[in-house]
Amino acid sequence: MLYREAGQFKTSYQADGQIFPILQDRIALLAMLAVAVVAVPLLASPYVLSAILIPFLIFSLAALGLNILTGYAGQLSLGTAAFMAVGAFASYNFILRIPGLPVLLAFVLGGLSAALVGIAFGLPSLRIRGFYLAAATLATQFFVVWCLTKIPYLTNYSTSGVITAQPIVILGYAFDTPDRKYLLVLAVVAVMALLAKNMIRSNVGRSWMAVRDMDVAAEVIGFRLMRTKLLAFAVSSFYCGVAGALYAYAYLGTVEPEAYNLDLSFRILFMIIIGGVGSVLGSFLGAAFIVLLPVLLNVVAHSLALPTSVASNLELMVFGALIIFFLIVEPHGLARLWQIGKEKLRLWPFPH
Amino acid sequence: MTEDAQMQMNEPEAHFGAVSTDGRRPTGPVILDLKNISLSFGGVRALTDISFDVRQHEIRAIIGPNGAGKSSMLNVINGVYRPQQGQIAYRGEVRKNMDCHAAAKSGIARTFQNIALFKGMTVLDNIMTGRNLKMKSNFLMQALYWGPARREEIAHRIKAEEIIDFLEIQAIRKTPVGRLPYGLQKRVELGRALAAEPEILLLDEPMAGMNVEEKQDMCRFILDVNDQFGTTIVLIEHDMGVVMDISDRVVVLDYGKKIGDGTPDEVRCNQDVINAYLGVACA
Amino acid sequence: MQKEHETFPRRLLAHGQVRPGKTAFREKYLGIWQSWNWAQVNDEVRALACGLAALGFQRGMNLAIIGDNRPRLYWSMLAAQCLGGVPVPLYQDAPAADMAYVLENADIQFAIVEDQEQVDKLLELQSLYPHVRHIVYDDERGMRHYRQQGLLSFASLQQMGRAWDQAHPGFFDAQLAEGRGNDNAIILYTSGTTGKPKGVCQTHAALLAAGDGGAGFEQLTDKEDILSYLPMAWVGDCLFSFAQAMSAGFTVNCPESGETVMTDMREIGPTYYFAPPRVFENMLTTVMIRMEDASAIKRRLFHYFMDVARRCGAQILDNKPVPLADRLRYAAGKLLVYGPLKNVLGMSRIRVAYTAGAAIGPDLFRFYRSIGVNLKQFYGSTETCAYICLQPDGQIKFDSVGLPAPGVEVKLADNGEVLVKSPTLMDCYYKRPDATSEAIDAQGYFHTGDAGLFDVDGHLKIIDRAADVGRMNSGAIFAPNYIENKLKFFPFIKEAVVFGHQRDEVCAFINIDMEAVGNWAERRSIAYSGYTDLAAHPAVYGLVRDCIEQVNADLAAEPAMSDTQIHRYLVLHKELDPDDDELTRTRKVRRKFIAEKYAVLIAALYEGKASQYIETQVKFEDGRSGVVAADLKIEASKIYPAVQAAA
Amino acid sequence: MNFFFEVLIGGLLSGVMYALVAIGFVLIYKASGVFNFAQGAMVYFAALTCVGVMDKLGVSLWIALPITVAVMIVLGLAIERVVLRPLVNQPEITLFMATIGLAFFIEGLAQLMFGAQVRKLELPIEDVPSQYLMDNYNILVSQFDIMAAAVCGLLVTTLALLFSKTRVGRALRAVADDHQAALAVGIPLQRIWAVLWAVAGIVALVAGLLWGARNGVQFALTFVALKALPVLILGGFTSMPGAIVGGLVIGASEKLAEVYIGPLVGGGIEGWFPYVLALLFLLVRPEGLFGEKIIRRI
Repeated sequence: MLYREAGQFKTSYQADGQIFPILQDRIALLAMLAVAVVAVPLLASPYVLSAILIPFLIFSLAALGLNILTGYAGQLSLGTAAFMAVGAFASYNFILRIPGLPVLLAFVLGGLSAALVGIAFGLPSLRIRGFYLAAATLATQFFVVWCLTKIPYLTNYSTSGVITAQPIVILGYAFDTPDRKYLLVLAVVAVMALLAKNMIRSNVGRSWMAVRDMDVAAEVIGFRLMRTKLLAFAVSSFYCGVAGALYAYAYLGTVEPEAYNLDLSFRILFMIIIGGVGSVLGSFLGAAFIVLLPVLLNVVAHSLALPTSVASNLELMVFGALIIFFLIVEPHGLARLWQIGKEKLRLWPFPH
Repeated sequence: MTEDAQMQMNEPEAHFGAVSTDGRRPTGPVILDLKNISLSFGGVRALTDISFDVRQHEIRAIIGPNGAGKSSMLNVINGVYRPQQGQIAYRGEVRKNMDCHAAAKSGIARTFQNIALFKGMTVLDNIMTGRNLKMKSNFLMQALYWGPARREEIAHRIKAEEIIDFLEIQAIRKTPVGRLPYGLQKRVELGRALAAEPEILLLDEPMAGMNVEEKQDMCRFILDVNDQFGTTIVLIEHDMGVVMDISDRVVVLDYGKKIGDGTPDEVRCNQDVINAYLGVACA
Repeated sequence: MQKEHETFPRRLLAHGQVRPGKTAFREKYLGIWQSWNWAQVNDEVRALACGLAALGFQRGMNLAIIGDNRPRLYWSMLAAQCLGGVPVPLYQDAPAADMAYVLENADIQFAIVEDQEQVDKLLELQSLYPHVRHIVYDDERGMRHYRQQGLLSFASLQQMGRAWDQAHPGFFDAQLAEGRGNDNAIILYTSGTTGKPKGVCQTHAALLAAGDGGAGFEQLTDKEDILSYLPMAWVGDCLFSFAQAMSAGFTVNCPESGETVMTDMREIGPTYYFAPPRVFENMLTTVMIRMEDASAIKRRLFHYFMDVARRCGAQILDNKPVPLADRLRYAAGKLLVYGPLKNVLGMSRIRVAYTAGAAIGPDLFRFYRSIGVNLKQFYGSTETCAYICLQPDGQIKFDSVGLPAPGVEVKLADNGEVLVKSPTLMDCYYKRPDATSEAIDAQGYFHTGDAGLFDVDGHLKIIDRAADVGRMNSGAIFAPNYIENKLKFFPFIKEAVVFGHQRDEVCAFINIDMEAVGNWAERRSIAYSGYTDLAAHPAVYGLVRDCIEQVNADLAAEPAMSDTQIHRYLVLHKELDPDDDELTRTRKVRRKFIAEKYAVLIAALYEGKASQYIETQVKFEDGRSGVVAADLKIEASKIYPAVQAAA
Repeated sequence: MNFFFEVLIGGLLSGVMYALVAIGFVLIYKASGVFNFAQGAMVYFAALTCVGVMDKLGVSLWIALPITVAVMIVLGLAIERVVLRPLVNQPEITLFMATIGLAFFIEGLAQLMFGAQVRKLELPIEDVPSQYLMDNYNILVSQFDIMAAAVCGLLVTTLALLFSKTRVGRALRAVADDHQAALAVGIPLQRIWAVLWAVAGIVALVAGLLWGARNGVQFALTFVALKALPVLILGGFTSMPGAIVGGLVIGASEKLAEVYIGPLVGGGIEGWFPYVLALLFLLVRPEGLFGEKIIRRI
């Protein structure tokens, strides 16, 4: 309805292949970015920033990572939190042990470490698929958390097993307040989302989707299954690793390995199911949904004066029911709903 | 053309020569030579001691009743299955341990009996996947979508567009293939195989399940591919009319054994073939 | 520059100097809109012209152009003109046999064609008409094996031309300078409902006068975009995509293929648009069909705002006073319905849209105007460069074709025939002095063959072909087209042929619109197996009866026409088809041919039979032929008493 | 050496309990292709319901038991109706994810009804070393474990009889072999599934009681499902004997590893060791011990 596409013709492949080919979409995105960069830090309270927006962005990044693996490359993973943990603890150790290492570089190294772990645990994917693979990723989950608890070196011999993330200082500028942290996370997430989108619209992305949709055919036309799957594991784990590092540095501050438990893995899986499997946008929508839902339920429970135990159990039930609901009603999640809505707007007043 | 016109055609005033009706390229030397191929799955024999060859630029058909081992034969050629016995010489070289990736790399492309398109992707993206072996830039460059990676993507897009133009599927280039009718999906799958610019194209029942008009179109495309790009084509097809029309030579399989090989006319009159498959004697 | 030296090549040169970087042509090819600016077009045309010269194309020769709308074919027209030759565009979907006459008549030695299909047609004719010496083809697909002499690809022609240009410096400019305004610029063959087609020779001066006149009338600038998808051999495309484009220097956009015209239209979003009523009608039909599937809320919204638009849309477009409440409603409708609708149809950016070539239904016309598309009618013919009458902004009437265009003099003959004197008048019919003198009288008036009348505001109203106008036995005027058009305005009726000349009653053949009626039937779960089956269905007859009775009621309200109400009718068992010679290529009814072919049916209608069996030969698209047979039902319809004119 | 046997037998017996959970998985997977991640949650739900009923109504175990059985049957039927039926013909992965959701829901529901605190479940048999074995073979083995093994054996026998002798059982096997064919010969697929989920609920109850009696009825029971996963990988998803053998192998090796390797690396390896074991095994034999070899056609 709001779209006026007539006259938006493309005279080059570059224009035709851009991420947002429709002018109105580009305007909307720029407006959103402007709000996120300028208005939000000015207007949002520290609580909103640090309890909602920062975790939202970090979870979006983790969900994006999982989506690359599960949504695009079709390999189900239940070990997202493990890769996040690797990212976080690796970054911690790099900063700790290499004096003067820039924080952003440490995050990248943390991500790369996660990528290595991802490749190692992705190896079984060459032989096994489906549930068996899901089980293999569960092994990652248990193994990584076990390592982090059992190897004191990794937590710098902290007696409680808890580490305290070092302050984030980039080029002498300290990211110590919620709004600064928010802007840092926003920048990282925006850049990485862009990179992800680029991969997806290039040959790498097509190779992932080809393997997902029909692996035999993918092999026959020349994609190497091993390389494709491992790359998906590596890239996905890298994203999760960076998200894990941000989770520790920009959100929690002090972290224990148990923060990256199976529950977190499931939460991120839920984000992509609800948000949309195989959609970059879906990762964000899903993260927003899962972050906001407890907040909303809390408000409801509060107003009904329910005891917290009841509220937390209700939350479990609502999560569970929502997952089933989405799988039944809209297996492609919020992103598909968004897409349908957009398509309707583009074709308005026609139904199709 | 009327009789009248035909007579006039020979008159010297005509500036144009006769319109060549059979403009096909002449077939070249043997490009693919299969010798004594045997293949079995856990004791079940799928192919038994099969030998035949394929010449450059030719259209070679494989026919036979269901379960004759036709698809297995294609799978052997493009490295999906490895025969227990026999050898395959491709372009004069005996292949060893060829897997399907190596086959793709050496210029063998194929389509599948049950369409094996990537359902979640658009027509254009499906065709682009066919060009993956020709893409050189690494994934980091692709992530940045900058410089050589973008130029490469655009260069291949042009190639993909040429195939879209060739197959006359411009109107659906951005449609997800899952939404297309069967006949168009078959065409897109041909497009994906063509995108690899193959030397040999293996087509597994390219016209199965199509109506007459779609079959005609597909025949035209196959002949055009063969002609325009000089692609050698090996195809499995059940429609005898089509096979006899477009193929240069035909191999007939039955229960994993070769029972006939030759030009369509020879095969049509081969008694074994008639008994096993055609059922009708030739006129 | 002196007026008499004005030619299209000179215009091209001027555009190359005035607006070299401005886009002149776009073509969707390989997925994107490939563009050429005026400087490039100058260069391309020059290479092309020199190539033609190298092949031996000379001043005074004719160049056949056959194919879909492609920039290269438009350039070919210019290239021929540069050398003082005359382009002759042919209908690209005509079978070879139909092309033969034109090739022969226009002494075609050179042809530039789109693709293998057209080459094949020309080669097929080669033995009969061996004077076609050179065929240049644009699309090289499938041409690898053609070894015939004289076949040349477009690219190699241009290459040849560039070499020739180098070897003969000054040749091209000299040729261009030799051009005069009264040289022939183009020959357009009129399809003609009777007899062989006639080649209409238009001079540069005439065609430019039409182009400049139209461009000036609408203040067209080089910022316009037009979508060129109508046959190049039709005067409409010649005027809009060639003459006016060359006059104003705007951009001509060529769609990717026949199937993608609608999507391409949406992408380009033309600012200036021309289509025959049939196209507008198809568009409206699709709109209505698509809206049927919409949710109830959306449908109600749509109908509510369409009512608002009907009430005040046209007035708002014409800047007439409208109550504030309606203005507000219309503004809301613009946001919710009209804007999006125009967007989906690719009409958002349209400043002016024209229709002509046939009568347009009032509902259809009002629909587009009410949603804010400035749709207007004009009147013209091939012989006048489609330039006789235009509807000025703010003076739009659905049943007239507007005021005489600037520089055009229009008068009516005693029998009502429209006579025209204009600078855009053709030079002659090619090699047909007899026909020329028949069409243009001694005073220089062109006899259009249309019967018309002026209304009180001086607007011309066309009622029928002058030749078709007949008389009933009662003496009343019988204008068959007038009645047929009224019938065809109903979406369910695709074609109608009425008979009544020298009869006591009017009877009609009806062709239903397969898409619209098919849809209608589906919604009522009426099963049918094809056109013949559907056409014979009693419910469909009922549908047709309603339409005919409404037309009768309409006719009864017009004093001069009330005697020509339809008494009996039948729904034909097959669609009238140009391939069966029942329609012209421009889909006009070949009245006489039909009357002869279906004489039994006519006899049955007038004999009052209840049904009649008929078998008809038909040609299928692939060239095979077959027989369609049916027992056609004949029905009578209600006749209304004549209404006395109130004033 | 005795110590080794004690560890081995202890491991084997806890393996029996793993097997018990794994059987629940296999039942459902075999017939409907659903990998029921919620099996662990069902175990917890069953145990908690049983304890909860005893608590709230103040009744004995023998009265609470049939009530819980009824609840589990209702739960099974409800799951089939609300979750599975709408998802029929969806990809396996989708069904799997749905059961993750289901697990959350059931856990929430159980705790909402009966609270989340750890409860003791008293079974009529005590978790003390069997005097008989101690005296005769000088091996420490809990009599509780022996009883658990017996119950497990009984359950497996019952199920085996059920499937081979009854009409429903035969239909079930037909369904497991080929859904389409089963539908074609008129087997009511949905009813079969409903029955299966109910049976799986009862199996979960048995497992829940045994595990609950040993470790207390608590949320950690849901992790039993995670233990059962390597069992399934090892034994194959579709094989009942596989589940039992797999359970024994995992149980034994896990305990042995914990005792003999654990101290070397700081202990607590039972969380991941079974997985690594199962994975290594998978790389060699992707279809598991008793699974059917899948030939992928193209």
